[in-house]
Amino acid sequence: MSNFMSRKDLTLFLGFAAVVLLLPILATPFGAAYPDLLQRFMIFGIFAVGFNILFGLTGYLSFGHAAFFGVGSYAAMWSFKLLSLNAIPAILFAVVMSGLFAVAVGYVSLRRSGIYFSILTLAFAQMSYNLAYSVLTPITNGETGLRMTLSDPRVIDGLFTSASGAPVPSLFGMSLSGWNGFYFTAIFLLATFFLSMRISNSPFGMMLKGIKSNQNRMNYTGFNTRPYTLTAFIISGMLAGLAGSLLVVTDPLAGAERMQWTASGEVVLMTILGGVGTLVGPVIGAWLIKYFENIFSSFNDNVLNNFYSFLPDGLREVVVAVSGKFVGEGWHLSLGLLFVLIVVFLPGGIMEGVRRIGARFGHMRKGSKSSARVGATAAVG
Amino acid sequence: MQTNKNVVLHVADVHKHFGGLHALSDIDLQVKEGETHAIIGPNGAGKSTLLNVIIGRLAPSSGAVVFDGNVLTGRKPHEINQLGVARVFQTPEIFADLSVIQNVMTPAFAKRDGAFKINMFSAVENERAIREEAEHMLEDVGLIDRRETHAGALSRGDKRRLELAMCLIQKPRLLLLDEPTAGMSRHDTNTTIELLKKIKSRGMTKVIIEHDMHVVFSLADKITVLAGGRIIAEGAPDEVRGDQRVQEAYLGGAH
Amino acid sequence: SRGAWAQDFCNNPTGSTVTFGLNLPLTGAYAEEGADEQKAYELAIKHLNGEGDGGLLNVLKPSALKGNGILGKKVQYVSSDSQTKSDVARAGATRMIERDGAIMITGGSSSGEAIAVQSLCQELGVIFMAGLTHSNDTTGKDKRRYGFRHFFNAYQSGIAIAPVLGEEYGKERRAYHLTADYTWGWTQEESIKAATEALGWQTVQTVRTPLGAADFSQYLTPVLNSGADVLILNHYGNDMVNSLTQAVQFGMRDRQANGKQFEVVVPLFSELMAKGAGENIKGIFGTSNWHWNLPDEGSKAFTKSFGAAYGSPPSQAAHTAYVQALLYADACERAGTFYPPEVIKALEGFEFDGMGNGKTLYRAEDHQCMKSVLVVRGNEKPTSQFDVLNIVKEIDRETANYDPAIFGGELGAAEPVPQCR
Amino acid sequence: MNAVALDTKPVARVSDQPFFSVRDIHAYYGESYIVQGVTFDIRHGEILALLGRNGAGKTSTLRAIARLDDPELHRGEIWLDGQPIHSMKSFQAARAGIQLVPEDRRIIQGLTVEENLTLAQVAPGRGWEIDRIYQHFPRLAERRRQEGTTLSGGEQQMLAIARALARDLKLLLLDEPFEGLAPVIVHEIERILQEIKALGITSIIVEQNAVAALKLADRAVILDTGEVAFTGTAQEVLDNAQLRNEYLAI
Amino acid sequence: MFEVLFLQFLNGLDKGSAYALIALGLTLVFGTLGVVNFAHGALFMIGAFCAVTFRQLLTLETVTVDPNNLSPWGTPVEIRAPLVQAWFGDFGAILVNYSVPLSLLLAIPVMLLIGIGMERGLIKYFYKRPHAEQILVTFGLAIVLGEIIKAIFGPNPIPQPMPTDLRGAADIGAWLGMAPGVITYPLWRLVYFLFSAGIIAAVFAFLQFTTFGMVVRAGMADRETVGILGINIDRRFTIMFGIAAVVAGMAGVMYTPLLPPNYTIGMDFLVISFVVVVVGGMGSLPGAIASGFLLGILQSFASMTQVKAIFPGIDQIIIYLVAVIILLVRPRGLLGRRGVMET
Ligand SMILES: Nc1ncnc2c1ncn2[C@@H]1O[C@H](COP(=O)(O)OP(=O)(O)OP(=O)(O)O)[C@@H](O)[C@H]1O
Ligand SMILES: Nc1ncnc2c1ncn2[C@@H]1O[C@H](COP(=O)(O)OP(=O)(O)OP(=O)(O)O)[C@@H](O)[C@H]1O
Ligand SMILES: [Mg+2]
Ligand SMILES: [Mg+2]
Repeated sequence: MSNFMSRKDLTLFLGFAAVVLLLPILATPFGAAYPDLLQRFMIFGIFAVGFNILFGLTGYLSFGHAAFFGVGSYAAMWSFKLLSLNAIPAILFAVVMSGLFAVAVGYVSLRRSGIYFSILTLAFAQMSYNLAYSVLTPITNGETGLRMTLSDPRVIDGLFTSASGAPVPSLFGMSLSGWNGFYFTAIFLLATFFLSMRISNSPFGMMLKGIKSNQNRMNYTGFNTRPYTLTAFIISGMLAGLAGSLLVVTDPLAGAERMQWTASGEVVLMTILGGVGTLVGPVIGAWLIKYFENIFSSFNDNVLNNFYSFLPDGLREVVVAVSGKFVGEGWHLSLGLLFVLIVVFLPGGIMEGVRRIGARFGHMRKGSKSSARVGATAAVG
Repeated sequence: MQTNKNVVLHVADVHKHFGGLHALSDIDLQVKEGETHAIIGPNGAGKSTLLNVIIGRLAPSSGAVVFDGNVLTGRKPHEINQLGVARVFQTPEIFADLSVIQNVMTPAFAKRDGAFKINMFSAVENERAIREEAEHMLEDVGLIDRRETHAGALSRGDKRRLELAMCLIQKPRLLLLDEPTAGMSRHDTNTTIELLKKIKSRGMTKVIIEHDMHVVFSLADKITVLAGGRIIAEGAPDEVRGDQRVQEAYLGGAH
Repeated sequence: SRGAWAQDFCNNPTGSTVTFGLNLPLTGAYAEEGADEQKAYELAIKHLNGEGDGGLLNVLKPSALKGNGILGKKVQYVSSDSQTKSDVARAGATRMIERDGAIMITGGSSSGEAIAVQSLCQELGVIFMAGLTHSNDTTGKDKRRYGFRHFFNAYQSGIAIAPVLGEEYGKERRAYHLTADYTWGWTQEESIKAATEALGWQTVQTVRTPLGAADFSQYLTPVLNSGADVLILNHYGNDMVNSLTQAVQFGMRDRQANGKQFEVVVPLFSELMAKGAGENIKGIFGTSNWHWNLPDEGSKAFTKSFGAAYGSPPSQAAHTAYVQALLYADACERAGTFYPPEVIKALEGFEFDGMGNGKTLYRAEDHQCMKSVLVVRGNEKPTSQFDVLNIVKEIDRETANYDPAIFGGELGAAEPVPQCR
Repeated sequence: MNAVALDTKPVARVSDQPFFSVRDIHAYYGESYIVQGVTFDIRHGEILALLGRNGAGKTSTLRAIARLDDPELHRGEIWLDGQPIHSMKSFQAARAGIQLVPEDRRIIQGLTVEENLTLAQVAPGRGWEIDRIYQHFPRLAERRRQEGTTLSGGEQQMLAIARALARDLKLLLLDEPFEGLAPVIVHEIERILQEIKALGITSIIVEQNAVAALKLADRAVILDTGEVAFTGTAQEVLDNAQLRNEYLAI
Repeated sequence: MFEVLFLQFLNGLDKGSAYALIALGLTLVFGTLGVVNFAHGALFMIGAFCAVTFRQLLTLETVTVDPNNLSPWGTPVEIRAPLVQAWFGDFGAILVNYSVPLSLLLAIPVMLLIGIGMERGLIKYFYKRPHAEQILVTFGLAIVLGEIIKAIFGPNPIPQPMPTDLRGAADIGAWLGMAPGVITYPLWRLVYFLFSAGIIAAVFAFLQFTTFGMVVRAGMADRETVGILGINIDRRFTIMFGIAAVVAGMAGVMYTPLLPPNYTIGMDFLVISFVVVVVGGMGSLPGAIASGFLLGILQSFASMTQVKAIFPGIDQIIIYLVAVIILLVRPRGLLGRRGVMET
C-alpha cells in the first residue's frame, strides 16, 4: 500500500468510504435515506469526479459530457436487450462505447483550447441529443426512452434460462434494485474516487496540472501534451459512461434528455459548487444539487403545514406561504440563490471554503508568516 | 582554442522576416561541442528571434537549423527538447500554479519518462530519486528555502532562477539562455556565473544571450555580434571587444 | 378471505391513512398544467375525505365511495416535480414509492413521462393513473397492466375532428403537416393523416420540426407555395403556441389557395395553450378531452366546486386528474382492498357515468377510457379570459371507438406482484 | 478598499517639507505580509535609488505606492505634494501624478505601439505630445504600427517609459529600467532619465545594476525582507563597502 | 423553386438578424469583458417582459362585479372597463395598439438600471475570478431572475399582439415586379430585421469609432496597467454591461410578437447565442454579427424538405455542425482576437 499511497491519502480514502457506506444512516435526518436517491448520489458522484479529472486537473472545460453519460446509458440498455440482464457485461459495454465516443470527440475538440474547446464539446453533445430525440429513434426510442421488453432476444440469458416476468437488471441473478443497487453503485463510486485520488497524486496528474498551468512551458519542457489531454478526456468520458450505465442498471430506462446541454451544465455546476480540482468537492456538489432536485421539490404546502404545525394558525399561513416560494415548485429559486451565495461567500467552492476555515484556525495557533497562494500572477486571466 | 571539436549546432543561413521587417538575414552560425557561445547585440537585433527559430517556436523564412545531425526546423518543440535542447526564456516561463519544487520535478520527469507516459499509480511523493535531484538543483540556484512556495508568488529574479533550474535539471546537451541574469541581484548573478561554469566543466554546450558584459566576458568562449538582424562580428572575446563596429553598435564607448 | 395477501404487496397501508403520489411538472414550460392538476388532486382528496362540497362524488354512477377516505383510511398525498422529463419523473415516482409509501402514482403532462412512469410502476407493482397524455402508445404499444388512462388519444382526435373538418372545409382539401419530431407528434400526424385522407383530402407534405424550435419561419414559408390549402400543426405546448402565432403572421389565415380560404388546424390544444396563442387561436379547430362549459351535471358540478375553491374554471388537465383520483378510490372500495391485482380487476371493464363525458368504459384490453370526445374551436368573441374555446361538437363514444388490437402492445401480468422494497 | 480613512485637508507646503513621503506602510499579498513598515522621504526633483536583493520587496513597495490592488495596503500613509495617495485607487493615484513603469513592462497585448501611447493620454493629465516622444525614441516611431508585444525587450522598455512620459507626471517609479538593455541603450535611457531629472521630475528607481542606479540617484534606500535596512545619500552607499557587499554584492 | 429559395433567404436574414442582435449583446460582456455571462438570456427575457408589463399597464381595467349574475364556476361575473381608453379615448387605443414598439421606452431605462445594478452589485467582483465561478454566479442569477418573473407573470406564455398596421405580410414579390402573392413576407419580421440592423450599426459605430472601444479592449487585456495610466476602467466596464443589457432587452421586446414570452424564453436562446459568439470569434463584434447571419441563413436552407430528404435530421444539428467545421478550419472562429479566453 504505502509504496504508492501516503498515510494522508489513506485516511482521506477511508474517511470517504466510511461516509459513503454509512449514508443510509447519515442521510436519514435529511429525508434522503431511500435507495433511489442514494443510488443517484453515487452515480452523479461518479459523473462529477470523472468530469473533474478533465476540468479540475487539466483545465479543459467540457460542456458536452452529458453525451458520454447518455451513450453509456443507451449502450448498457442495448446490452440488457440483446445480451443479458447481467449488469457486468452491460457496464463493460457501456464504458467501452463511451470511451470510443470520447476518443472521437476528444481527438477533434482538443485541437482547440479554452472557450473554443468548450463550444466544440457542446456542439457534439447537442447534436447527439437532437438526433437521439428524433431521427435516431430506432436506436434510442426517442422521447419515450429506451426500455426492456419481454420480447427482447437476450441471447446469453436465452442459453441458460427462459425469461419469466418483467425483465430487471441483475448481478448473476441477484436483483440490483433498492439497497442492493445502492451498495453496488457505492462500490463503483469508491473505485472512481480512488482512481481520481491516484491520478491527482501521480506524476501523470502533475503533468495534467502543468498543462493547466502553462501548456507552452510543457511543450518546451519536452512533453507531448496532446496525448495527455486526450487520455484525461477519455478517462473522464469513460467514467461518465460508467455513471450512465449505472443509472440504467438501477433504473432501467434510457431517455434522451440526459444528453441535453442542461445535463452537461449540471455536472459543470456540481464540480464548481463543490470545488474545482478538489477530490471530495465534486461529490459534495453532486449530492447537493440532487438533494435539491429530489427533496426540496417535494416540500408541498401540506408538508410545510405539518412542519410548522407548532406555530399559531395565522402566523403559520404566512410562514408557509413565504417558505413555499423556496420549496416545492420554487425549489429552482433556492438552488439559484445557493449558487450565488456559495460563490460569493466561498470563492473556490465548498471545499476551498472548508480549507480556508481550516487555515484560519491554523493561523490562530501559529500566527507566523504564511505564504498563501494568492496574488496577481495567479488571479489574472 | 577548441577548433578541433566537432560542431553540434549549425544554423545554416537562416532568414526570418515579419512582413516587411527583416529580423534575421543570412545568419550562419556554428556552435562547437562543449563551447559557450555568446550572442550579443543591441536591442531588436534579432537575438531572441534567433533562439525562437532554433527552438522551433518560429519557423524560419528560409534556411535550416541542424543539431547534431538532426534538422530541427519543422519539428515540434517537445521533440526538439527530447533531442536534448532546453531554453530559458527572456520573460520567465514557469508553472505559476505549481509549487517551486514541482516546477523543477516536472522537467525531470520529461527527461526520465520521455514525451508521453501514463504512470498513474506511483505517487509523486514517492519519486524519491527525482525529488532529491530537484532539491539539489534548488540548492544550486539558492531557492531551496522556497521549496513549497507557489511559484506564481516568486519575485521576478527568483522566477528567473527557478526557470534556470528547470532547464539545468534536464542536463540538456544544448542549453539556450536568453538573458539568464537579467534582473538578478549582483550577488545571484555571481552565483549563477559559478553555476554555469560548473556545468561547462561537465561539457554542456551553451548559447547565451546577455547584455551584462561582466557575465559575457566571464563565460563566453566565442562571441557573435548581431545588429539589425545580421552578424556584424564574430570571434574570441578579446577580438570582439576590440572591434570598432561593435564599439559603436553595441558597447557605446563604455567598458 | 382477502386478508390472505395482507402484507405481501408494495406499500400496503397499515395505518389510518393512505397516500397518493402526485407526479407533476411544477417547473419548466408545463408548470401551469402541473399547477392546475395539483389543484384538482387536492380538491379530489378533500372530497374523498368528505370535506368540501363533495364535488363529483355525488354524481358518479355507480359509486362505492363513502366520503370517509378509502376503505376508511384518510387520503393524503405527496408530490414531486417531474420537470416534464422522463428521468426526473421516474426518480420522483420512485421516491414517493420507496420513501413516502405511495399506494398509487398519478399525474404528468406528456406522453414521454407517462410511458416512462407507467413502466416503472409495472416493475414496482404500483398502480399508475395517467394524467395528461395523448399519444396512442400510452395505451397502445407501451400499455401496461398497472397503467390506466382516462385522457383520450391522438387516434380519437383524428376520428373526432375529421367529420367536422369535412363539413366545414369540404372534401377537396390539400393538407400540409408540420409535426413535432418525436413519438407523440408522429402518432398524431399518422392518425390525423389517416382520418383526413379517409375524407378524401390529399396530404401534400409532412415536415418534421425540431422540438422547441422557437422560430418556425423556415418551415412555414415552404407552405405558402406548396399548393396546400390547409396547414395542420401537430405541435403541443409552446411549440404549438409559437408555430400557430407565426403561421398567422405569415398570412396563412387571410390568403386564398386553390380558390379556397386557407385554413389552419391544431388537432390537440388545451385552454392554457389557447391563452398563450391569444388572438391567433380564434376560429381554429381542435379537439379536447373535456371542457368546463359542457352542459351535463357532472361537468357543472366539477366546474362549480373547482371555481369555488380557486376562482377560475378547471382545465381539461385538471378534470382528467380529478376523475382519475376518484376512479382509483372507487375501484379500491369496490375491490375492498388496495391489493393492486384486485384493484386492476375492479377498474378493467368498469363502466360508469356522470363524470362529464357521458357513459364511459375503462376498456379491459388496453386500459383506455372509451367516452365521448369534444371538437372545439377558438372563441371569436370571448366574454372573459377563461372563455377561449367553444364546443363545436361532442363526438359520442361509439364513433370515437376503435379496435385496441390495431396498436398491438402487451399489458403484461398483474401477478405475481413485484415487491418494491 | 484600503484601511486608511480619507483625509482631504490640504497640507501647507513648507519649502523643506518633503515633496513625497512614505510613512510606515504595511502591505500584504492575501495572507502573506511582504512590505513591513517602510518609511522614506523624497524632496522635489530628487532621484531616489531603491535597492536590495531579489525578493527584498522593492517591486512590492512600488506597487503599493502606485496603489495597485495587490499587495494590499493595510496600514501607513503616502503623501505626494500634499495629496493623500494612500486613500486613492490606482487610477486616482495616476491622475495625481504617480507613474509606474512596471518591472515586466506590461505592454498591452493587441494594441499597436501608437495605441499604447494614445491610451496613456485618454485620462486627464497629458504629458509629452506623441510627436515629441517619437523624437526622443526614433525606434518607436519606426515601429508605431507594430503590435506592442512583438517588440524586442529593449524596445518594450522604451515604450513603457515613453508611455509614462505621455502622462503629466509628478513622481516617476521605475522598476528595473535597465533590465535586458544593451549598454548603448542603457546609456540612452540614463540620458533620458537625466533629462527627466532636469525637468524636475522626482523619481524612484529600483535597479539591480546598483552602480548605474547610484550614478543617477541623489539618495538611496536599501530594503531587506520588506524592511528598510539603510537610508542615506547615494554617495554614502558607494563609500560604505560593508553595506555594499552585504546587500548589493558590489 | 426560386421563390422558395428566396423566401428561405429572407428567413435566413431575419433569423440571422435575431441571432446577431442577441449575440451582439452577449459578445459585449462575454467576448469583450471575458465574463461568461449565463444571465444574458435572462436579460433578453426581462426585456420581453418589459413589453408585457407595458401592455398590462396600458390595458389596466376597472373591475366591477355583478353579484346577481354568476359565472358557470360560481364566481360573480366581472364587468371590465379599460382605463387608458377611458382617459385618452382614441389616443389610448393607439397607445395600446403600438404597445410593443412603445415599450422600448420602458425597456431602455429599465434594462440600463438592471444591467448597471447587476454589474455593480455582483459581476464586478468576478472579472478577476476564474471563469468557472463566473459561470456559477451568472447561472444562479439567471435562475433567480427567471423564477422571479415566473412568480409575477406565471409560467404560461403571454401573447403580445403587434400593431395592426404591421400585421399580415408584405408582398415583396410585387415590389420586385413579380407576380403578386408569390413572395410575401410578414411585415413585422421585416421591421425586426431593420430594427436589429439599426441597433447593430449604432453599437458598432460606438465601439469601433470611439476610443472607448480601444480602452475597453486594453482594459480586458490588462486591467492593472490601464489603471496605472489613470483610466477608471471599472466605470467603462459598467457602461459596457449597461449597453449589453439594453441591447439584449430591446431584442427581447421586439421579439415578443413572434414568440409569446414566458419565463423560460431566455434559456432557449442562451446556448445558441453562445455558439454564435464563439463561432464569430471571441472579442470580435463583426465576427459575432457575421456568424449570426451565417448560421441563420444556413439553418433556413437546411430546413428545406429537399435538403432533409438527402440528410435526414440535418436541420436538427446544422448550427452545431457548422460551428464544429468553422472552429476546426479557423482556430479562433471567424474573426477572433488572439489570447481572448483561449486558456
Ligand atoms: N512577431 C513579430 N512581428 C513583427 N516584428 C517582430 C516580431 N517579433 C520580433 N519582431 C521584431 O524583430 C526584431 C528582433 O526582435 P528580438 O526580440 O529578436 O530582438 P532582441 O535581439 O531579442 O532584442 P532584446 O535584446 O531587446 O531582447 C525587433 O525589432 C522586433 O520588433
Ligand atoms: N503575487 C504575490 N503573492 C505572494 N507573494 C508575492 C507575490 N509577489 C511577490 N511576492 C513575494 O514578495 C516578496 C517581495 O517580492 P518583490 O517582487 O517585491 O521583490 P523584489 O525586491 O522586486 O525582487 P526582484 O529584485 O527579484 O524583483 C518576495 O518574497 C515574493 O515571493
Ligand atoms: Mg530578446
Ligand atoms: Mg522586482
